[in-house]
Amino acid sequence: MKPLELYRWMVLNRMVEERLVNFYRQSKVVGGLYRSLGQEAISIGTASVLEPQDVVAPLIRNAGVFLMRGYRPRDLFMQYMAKAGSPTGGRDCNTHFGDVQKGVIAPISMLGAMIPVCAGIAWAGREQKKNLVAMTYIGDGGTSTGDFHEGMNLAAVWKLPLVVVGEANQYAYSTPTHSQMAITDLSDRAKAYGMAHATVDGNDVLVVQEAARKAVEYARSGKGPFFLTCETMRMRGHAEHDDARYVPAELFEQWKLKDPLERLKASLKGQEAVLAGIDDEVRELVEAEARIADESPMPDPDFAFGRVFA
Amino acid sequence: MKPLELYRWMVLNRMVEERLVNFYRQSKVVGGLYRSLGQEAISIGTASVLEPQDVVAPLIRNAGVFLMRGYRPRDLFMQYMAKAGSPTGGRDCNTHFGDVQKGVIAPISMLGAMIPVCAGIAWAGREQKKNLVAMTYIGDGGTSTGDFHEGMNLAAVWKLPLVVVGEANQYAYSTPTHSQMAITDLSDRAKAYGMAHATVDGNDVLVVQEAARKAVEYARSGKGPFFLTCETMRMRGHAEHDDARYVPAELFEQWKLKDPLERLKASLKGQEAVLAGIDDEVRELVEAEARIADESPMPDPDFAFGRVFA
Amino acid sequence: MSSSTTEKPHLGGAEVATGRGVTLLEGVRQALWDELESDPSVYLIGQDIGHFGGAFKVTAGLQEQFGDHRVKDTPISESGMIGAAIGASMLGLKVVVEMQFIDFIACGYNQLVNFAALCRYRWGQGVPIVVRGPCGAGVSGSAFHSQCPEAHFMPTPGLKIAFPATAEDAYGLLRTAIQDPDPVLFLEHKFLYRRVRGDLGGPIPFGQAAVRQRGTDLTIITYGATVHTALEAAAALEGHSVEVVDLRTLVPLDEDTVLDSVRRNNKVIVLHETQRNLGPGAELSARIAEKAFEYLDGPVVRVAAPDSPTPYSPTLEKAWLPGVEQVLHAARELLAY
Amino acid sequence: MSSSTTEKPHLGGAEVATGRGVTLLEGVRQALWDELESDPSVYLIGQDIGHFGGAFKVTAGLQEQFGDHRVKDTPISESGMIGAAIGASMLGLKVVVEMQFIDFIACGYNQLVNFAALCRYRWGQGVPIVVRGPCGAGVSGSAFHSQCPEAHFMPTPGLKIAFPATAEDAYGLLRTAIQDPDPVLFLEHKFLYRRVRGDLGGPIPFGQAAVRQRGTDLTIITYGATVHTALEAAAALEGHSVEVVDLRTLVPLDEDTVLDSVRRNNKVIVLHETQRNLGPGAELSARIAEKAFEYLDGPVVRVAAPDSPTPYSPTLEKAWLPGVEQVLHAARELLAY
Ligand SMILES: Cc1ncc(C[n+]2csc(CCOP(=O)(O)OP(=O)(O)O)c2C)c(N)n1
Ligand SMILES: Cc1ncc(C[n+]2csc(CCOP(=O)(O)OP(=O)(O)O)c2C)c(N)n1
Ligand SMILES: [Mg+2]
Ligand SMILES: [Mg+2]
Repeated sequence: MKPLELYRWMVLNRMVEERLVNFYRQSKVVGGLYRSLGQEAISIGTASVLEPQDVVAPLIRNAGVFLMRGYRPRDLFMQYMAKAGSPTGGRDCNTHFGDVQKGVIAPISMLGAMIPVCAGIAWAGREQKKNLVAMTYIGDGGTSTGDFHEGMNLAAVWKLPLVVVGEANQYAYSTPTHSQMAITDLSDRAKAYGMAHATVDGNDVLVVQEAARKAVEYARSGKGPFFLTCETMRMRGHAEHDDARYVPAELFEQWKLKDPLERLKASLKGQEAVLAGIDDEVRELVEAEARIADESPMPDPDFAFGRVFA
Repeated sequence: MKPLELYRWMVLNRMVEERLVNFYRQSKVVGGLYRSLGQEAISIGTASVLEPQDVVAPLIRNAGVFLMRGYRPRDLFMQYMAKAGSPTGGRDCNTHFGDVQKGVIAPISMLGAMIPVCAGIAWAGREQKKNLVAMTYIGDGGTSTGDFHEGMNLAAVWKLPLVVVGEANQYAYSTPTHSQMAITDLSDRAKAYGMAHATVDGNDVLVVQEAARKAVEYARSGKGPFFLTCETMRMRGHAEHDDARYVPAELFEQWKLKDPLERLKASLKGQEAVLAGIDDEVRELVEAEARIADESPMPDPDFAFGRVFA
Repeated sequence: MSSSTTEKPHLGGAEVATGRGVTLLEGVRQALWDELESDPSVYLIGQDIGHFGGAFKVTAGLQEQFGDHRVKDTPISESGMIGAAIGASMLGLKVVVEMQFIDFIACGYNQLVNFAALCRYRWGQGVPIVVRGPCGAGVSGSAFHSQCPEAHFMPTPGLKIAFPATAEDAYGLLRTAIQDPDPVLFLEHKFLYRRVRGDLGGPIPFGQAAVRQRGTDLTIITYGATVHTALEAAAALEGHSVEVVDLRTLVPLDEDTVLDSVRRNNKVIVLHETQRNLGPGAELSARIAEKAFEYLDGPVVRVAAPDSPTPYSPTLEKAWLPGVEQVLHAARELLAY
Repeated sequence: MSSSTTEKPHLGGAEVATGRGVTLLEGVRQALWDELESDPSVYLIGQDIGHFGGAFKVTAGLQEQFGDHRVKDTPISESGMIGAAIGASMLGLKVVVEMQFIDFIACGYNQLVNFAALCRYRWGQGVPIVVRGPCGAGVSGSAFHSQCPEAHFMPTPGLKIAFPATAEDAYGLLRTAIQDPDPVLFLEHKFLYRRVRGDLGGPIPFGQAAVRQRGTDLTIITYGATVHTALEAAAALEGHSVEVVDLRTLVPLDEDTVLDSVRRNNKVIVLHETQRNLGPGAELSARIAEKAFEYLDGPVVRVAAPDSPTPYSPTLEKAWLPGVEQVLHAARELLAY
C-alpha cells in the first residue's frame, strides 16, 4: 500500500479515536474508552498487507484494523455509545464486534483467548484450501496467559498460516513489561515454539508494513506461523479514565518524538498540500459519521432477549 | 550422594515397580500402573541433591522421589492397591499423595498444574527465609499446557528458587514429541521466560545428579528458577495396560542399551559383590513391605465421607 | 486411568441392560464414523485419538478410514483445542473435540463458557462445536477421572448438554450434537461404555426425554448411568408402579415430559450421580415446584452423590456413589408420605 | 471496564442504602488492611494491585503501608496466580488473590475447583486461600465484566462462597474468609462498591444469614446486590409484611435461618442477579421442598436474570437485570396464591 494511503488510514484511525474522546468527555461513551494513540502504525501497517480472504481478530487497540476491513467510523462510534445501529446492536462493547463475511472476528475480553481461536481459523482455512492467513494481536502482558502458550504451540506444531502481532507497548495497564516477563525482547516468546519471529520498530508504518508483508507471505507459503513483535509505546492510560501517572514523564516525551503519524509525514516531504487535503477529507468524513452515530437511537429494551441459541 | 547409595535407590525404585507389576498382574492394583522404567536416574539423581527443608512435587513417573523423601515401599504399594493404610487411606490413587512435613506435595492429574503451585511454594519459602528450593517434574507433553507457561513465567519474573525437571521421554501417551512441539530441545521452552536451563543425559544418574546439584544451587543462591531437561525414554507403555505398539522396536532397543541401572553398574566395576549384596538387601526389604501391604485391609466404607472442610 | 481399568459394577443397574446389539462406546464411534462419512466438514481433534484410537479406543479405526486431516492428534492443550475448534467452526468446520477424560475440560473452561457459548448472543456468530469425552465414576478413577461436570456447565447460557444412557441414544444424540448449530457438551459415561448394548437407529432430537418405564405411583427423573440404577430400583419396588424418565439432554430440558409425568404421579425423585449441592436435581425440583406445585403429594426428593470428591478405593467409591439402595430408601419414604 | 465506568442505577434498591459510614469498597480495603496488619502470614497478589491500587482502587495504599512483598503485582496469569497462592498456603501463607474482574476466574478455574477445593479430602492438606474480585452487572460491563459466577462454583465440594451485601459484611466476612482454613471465593458486587455505606464491626462468621427485615406474609431469600432490590420491593409492597433474608454465604448455607423463615411465612421468593437456570435459587427451592414442604402455601418462586449473557447497552441491561418490578410482580402473584 502506498505511503499516502497508509497516511490516510492512520489519520482516520487517529481522528476517529479523537472524536471518541470528545464523545467520552460528553459521557456519551458507555464504559471505558481504549486508545491506540502512538500505536496506529501497527494496526494500519499489519492490516494493510491482508488479502480479502484473510481473517483478522483485532483487540481493543486495533480500531484501525476494523476501519481497514470495511467498517465505517459510525460503526465504532455506535459500538462505544451502545447504540441500536452498532454492529452488535448494543449487546457488546467497544471493539467486541466482527463479521466472518468481512474476515473480522470479535474478541472476548480474556486476554490470550484469540490465539487458539485464530489458530483454528488458520487451520480451517488451510483445510478449505482458501489460501488464507489468520492474523491477530496480543499485548506484551497478554503473552503471559496460558492461552497464548497453547495457541502458539498448536499453531507451530500444525504449521498453521497464522501471524501473531505482539504489541510491545511497555505496559500492561499499570504493570511495566519487566514485571510481566523476564525477557526484554518479546520475540523470545516464540523460541519456545520453534516459531519464526522478528522484532521491528512499531512506530514506523513503512517498517511495520514491510515486516508484516514478509510475515504474511511466510505464513501463506505454508512455512508455518510467524510472531511479529512491534515495539511501541502506549501514549495514553490503559483507558481514558486512567491518567497513567505511573508512567515516567520522560518516557512519554521520548516516545512522543517517535509519533508514527509525524514520522510518516516527515517522510512525505513536499506533499504537505496533499496531506492537508487528506486531513480535511478525513475530518469531514469523521464529523459526518459522528453526527449519524450521535443522532442514532439506543436499542429497544426487547433486544436484550433471545438469540442465545439458533 | 555416593554412587553406591544412588545405586541402592535406583534398585529400590525399580524393584518396587517390578513388585507393583506383579500386584498388577494379580489384579491387586486398582486402576492403572505407571512405570518409570528407564527413567529412574532422573527421580533418583534429582531428589538426591535436595535438602531436608526443600519441597518436591513428584508426578506419576517419580516413585523414586517418594522413596528418597522417606516414604516406604509399603506406602506406594498400599496407594496402588487402595488400602486403608495408604497415605491417603484409599481416597486417592497411585502417586497422588504427599505430606508437607516430608516436603512432598501431592499432584493433581491435570498436567502442568504443579508448576504454578511449586512456584508458590518457592515464593512462600523465600518469604519465610527457609532457604528452600522447590522442585517439580514435567513431561515433554505436559509442557504444552497453559499452566506450564503461567507457572514458568511467574517463577522467572519473581526470580523464585524453583527447579523444574523436564523429562523428555520421547512420548506423551501415544504422541511422539514432534507432534507435541516444534522444537527438538525441550530446554528451548525456557527461552520464553529468560530462564536458566540445561539439557543433559537423563539416563546417567551421575550426570543428572551433577546437573541437578548445579540447578538447585543456582536456585537456592537467589539467581532465579532453573529448567533442567533430562533426555530419556519411556521404556514401557503410558501405563501397564498400554502395549506401546506405536513405539518403533528399534527405539526401545537403542535405549535399552542406555539403561540407567546397567550404566551405573558398569561404572562400578570391581564392586560386583557389594552390588549383589545391595540387590539382596533391597529385594528382601521390598518383599517384606509387599507382604505387609498385601495383607493390609481395604478402607472402611465410612471413610468415604467427611473431611471436605476443616 | 485407562480403558483397561478394572471396572467394578457399583452402578447396579448397568449390567442388567447388557444384551445384544452394539455397546454404547461403539454407538459413539459409529456416530463419529457416519458423520465423518456423510459430512466433509466434520473433523475430530484430541489427544491420542489418531492411530492410537484414544484412551478408550472410541476413535479406533477412524484415522485409518478418514485420514489424519479429518482425525487429528493435538498437543496436551485443552484450551487450545477448544479454542481451535471455535475458530474453525466460524469458517464452517464442525469440529468434535475429545477430552481424554472429561475432567480435563476444567483446563478449557474459559473457551467453552465464555467464547463458544456467548458468541451468538453477543455478535450473532454461531459456534457449532462438540466437546465430548468419558465422564463418571464406578471405575476407581478417583477425583480427576470420575467427574460428572454437567452442573458446572448448566448455568452457562448458550451451551447445550447431552448425556446418553443407552447405545441408541449415544449414537442418535451425538449425530444431532454434531449437526447442531450451537456448542454442545456431550457426556459419555465410561462405566456404560462397554456395559450397555443396543441397536442403533437414527439421529435423536435434543430436548425430548424418554420414558424408560411407565408407572403410576412415583416418577424417577434421571439421565446417564443412573437411568439404569433407577430401572433396577423400579424393578425392586415390588407392588409399586414406578415411572422412569430419562432426560437425555439437560439443555434443552424437556419440561413437558417431566411435568406430564409429575402431574400424573404426584411424587417425584430426581436422581443423579453428580454431587447434590446445586446439581441438576436442584433445577428440576425448582421447576417442578414453579410449574406443578399443586400436583405434588410430597416433596421432590433428590438422590445424588454426597458433596465430596469421588474416592478411589472400591469400598469407598461404592459407599459414595448413589446406588439402588439409596433410591429404594427414598422411594419407600416418598411412597409412604 | 474500570472504576470510572459511568454507573447507572439499574439495581434500584442500592441507592436507598447510601448514608453515613464507609463504603463497601472501603470495607473490603479495611479488612485487607487489618488482616495484613494483624497477621504477618497474610499476603495479597493480583494484577496492578500494588502502587496502582487495582482497577477499582480496592488495594490503594496497601503496598505503600505493607511493602511490595506483602502486596505484590503479578503477570496476567489467573491460573498461575491461584496456583501460586495454593502452593504458598501449604507453607503457611494466607494469600488473597485479586481477580481484576471476577469474570477472569474462568481462566483459573481448574486450579480453584480441582486443586484448592479437593486437597483436604484427598490427602488432608488444607488450602486456606481467598480468591476475591469485583462481580456483577449494572455498570454496562457487558458479558465479560458483569458476571456473577457463584452458580458455576457452588457445586464444587470443598469451596466456600461469600457474597456480602453491606459494607459491614464486606469487612466482617472478608476477615473471616482470610482466616478460614479452607479456600474461599469472595464476591464483591462492583455496583455496591461505592453505593452502600455502613459502620464496620468485627469478623462475621460464615453460615449465618442476616434477616434484613422481619415480616410475616412472605419471605424473600437473596444475597449480594439484590438484597437492596428486595428491601426496596418490600417497602413498595404496602399492606404486606415481607421478610428479607440475606444469605451472606452460599457455602456454607444457613439452612436454619432459611427454614425458620419459611415455616413462619409459608411463601418464599428466591431472588438473585445471576442467571436462572441452575442458579443458587434452584438449590434453595430444592432444599426448602425437601425440608419444609408441608409448610409451603405456594411454590417457591425464583426471580433471576434470563438465561442469556449480560448485555452492554444501559437500555438492554436494565431490561435484563432482575429488578424491583419483577420482584413486585412475583410477590403479588405469590401473595394472592
Ligand atoms: C485473562 C485476563 N486477565 C485480566 C484481564 C484484565 N485486563 C484487560 S487489559 C489488561 C492489560 C493488558 O495489557 P497488554 O496485554 O500489554 O495490552 P495493552 O493494554 O498494553 O495493549 C488487563 C490486565 C483480561 N482482560 N484478561
Ligand atoms: C491437562 C491434562 N490433559 C490430559 C491429561 C491426560 N494425560 C495423562 S498423562 C498424559 C501424557 C503425558 O505425557 P508427558 O507429559 O510427556 O509425561 P509422560 O507420561 O511421558 O511421563 C496425558 C495426555 C492430563 N492428565 N492432564
Ligand atoms: Mg502492553
Ligand atoms: Mg513424555
